[in-house]
Amino acid sequence: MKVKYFAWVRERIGKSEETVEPPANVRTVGDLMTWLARRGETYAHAFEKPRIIRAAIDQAHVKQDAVIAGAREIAFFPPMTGG
Amino acid sequence: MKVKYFAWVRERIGKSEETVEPPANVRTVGDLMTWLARRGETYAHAFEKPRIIRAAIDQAHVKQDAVIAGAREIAFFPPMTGG
Amino acid sequence: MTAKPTIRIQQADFDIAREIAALTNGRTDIGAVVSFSGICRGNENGEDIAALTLEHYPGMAEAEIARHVESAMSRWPLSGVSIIHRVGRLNPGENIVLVLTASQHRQAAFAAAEFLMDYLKANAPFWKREESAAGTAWVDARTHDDAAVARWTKS
Amino acid sequence: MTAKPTIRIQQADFDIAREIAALTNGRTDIGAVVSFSGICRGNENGEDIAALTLEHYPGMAEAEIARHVESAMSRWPLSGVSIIHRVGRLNPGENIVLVLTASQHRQAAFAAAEFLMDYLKANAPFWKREESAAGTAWVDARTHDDAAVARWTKS
Repeated sequence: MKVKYFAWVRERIGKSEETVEPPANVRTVGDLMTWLARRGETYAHAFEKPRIIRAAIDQAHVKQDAVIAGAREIAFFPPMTGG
Repeated sequence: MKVKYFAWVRERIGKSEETVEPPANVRTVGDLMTWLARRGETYAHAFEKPRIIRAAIDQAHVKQDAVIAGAREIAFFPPMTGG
Repeated sequence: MTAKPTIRIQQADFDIAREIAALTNGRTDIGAVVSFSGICRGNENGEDIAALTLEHYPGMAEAEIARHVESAMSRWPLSGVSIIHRVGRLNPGENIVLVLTASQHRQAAFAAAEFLMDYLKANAPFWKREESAAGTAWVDARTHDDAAVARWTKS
Repeated sequence: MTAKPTIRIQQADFDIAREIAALTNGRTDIGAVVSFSGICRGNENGEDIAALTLEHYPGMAEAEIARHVESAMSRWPLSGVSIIHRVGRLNPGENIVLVLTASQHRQAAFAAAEFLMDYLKANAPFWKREESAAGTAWVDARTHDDAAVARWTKS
């Protein structure tokens, strides 16, 4: 599945998107953040406070317990500051 | 004192302003309407429902019991419909 | 910083972009500008309107608007306010009134613009006369305009 | 009649007068147009801001805005809505966002514009980064923006 990062999540990880293949036990958005955080220092930094990170599955806001099965695109970003 | 009329009050009376000298027993805005209403048919028509007529003394909204002594300009008009 | 309010009563149309520019140009302390334009509708309660004629009480109209602008400025932290009210004969689709409010933050700009429109409708000495196929008739004041004003005295 | 909403995300500035004209020209059923412009301030919490850079999530940003516009149209009788959100680097005094709402009556136009701004602030995937003498920093979300959204779910 494709994973996208925005704002300081993107800056900390150092890339704006990538394709990942998490194992089957990574079921939810929260699981995916925990799994991504173990990919290295930059990821650990980006996800050090997972509760403040927002997520979207296929461009719709979701909570951290949302199931990721079937998702084409999952995005992680800080709280929004538009408008 | 000068009296001004606006909108359908003006149209019914047939003039936009005039100078009047009511007797001393005409103390309030309400008294003045009653007194004006006796000046003729057009006035009687304009003031036939005095409770819906609004008034201003020297360009400030007043109630019908406002005292007219000292007023330079008194205006009568229907409820406002601007904006 | 609060700029001196602009209050104009005129027959001519207004240019919203120019009025906003006059309020904001050269300033970097304004975060929000709200504009309200009231427009002459071509149909009222199912009846086609050919034109609207607006009459006002010169002198008092400007004074009432200025009084309400001062009141808005004392309630909300506003950077500037402009109000332009047209008078004379207006066709459907033409502008009637413009209220512009500027502030650092959006809530103040929105609240002040609504407050000013509610007060203008209920208290500013303007009167509308409609022309339709049935002839000309003075527009009746709507009781819900008085209700709209009443909500500002509760807060 | 409700015109198809205009939703644009662009680097270029917008022209409020042109956007209002696009919404109202040739129509005589609109009685009220409310515009909200959000502007880049030169000072935030006492610190001078040199510029703001806006990042967005292409695709989702447009979809979120469209979803909120639909929601506004189902809540209020709107004649039209236009929303333009700029992205990229903006200097103090420059426009950031435009929300335009048109309706027969002013209450609907005001309420819908406020609703749309509250939702844009809290839910549309845009992020601001500020440049100041201290360097660059991502703007923190403000908790009162979430509170502003919450009021619309009570009514």
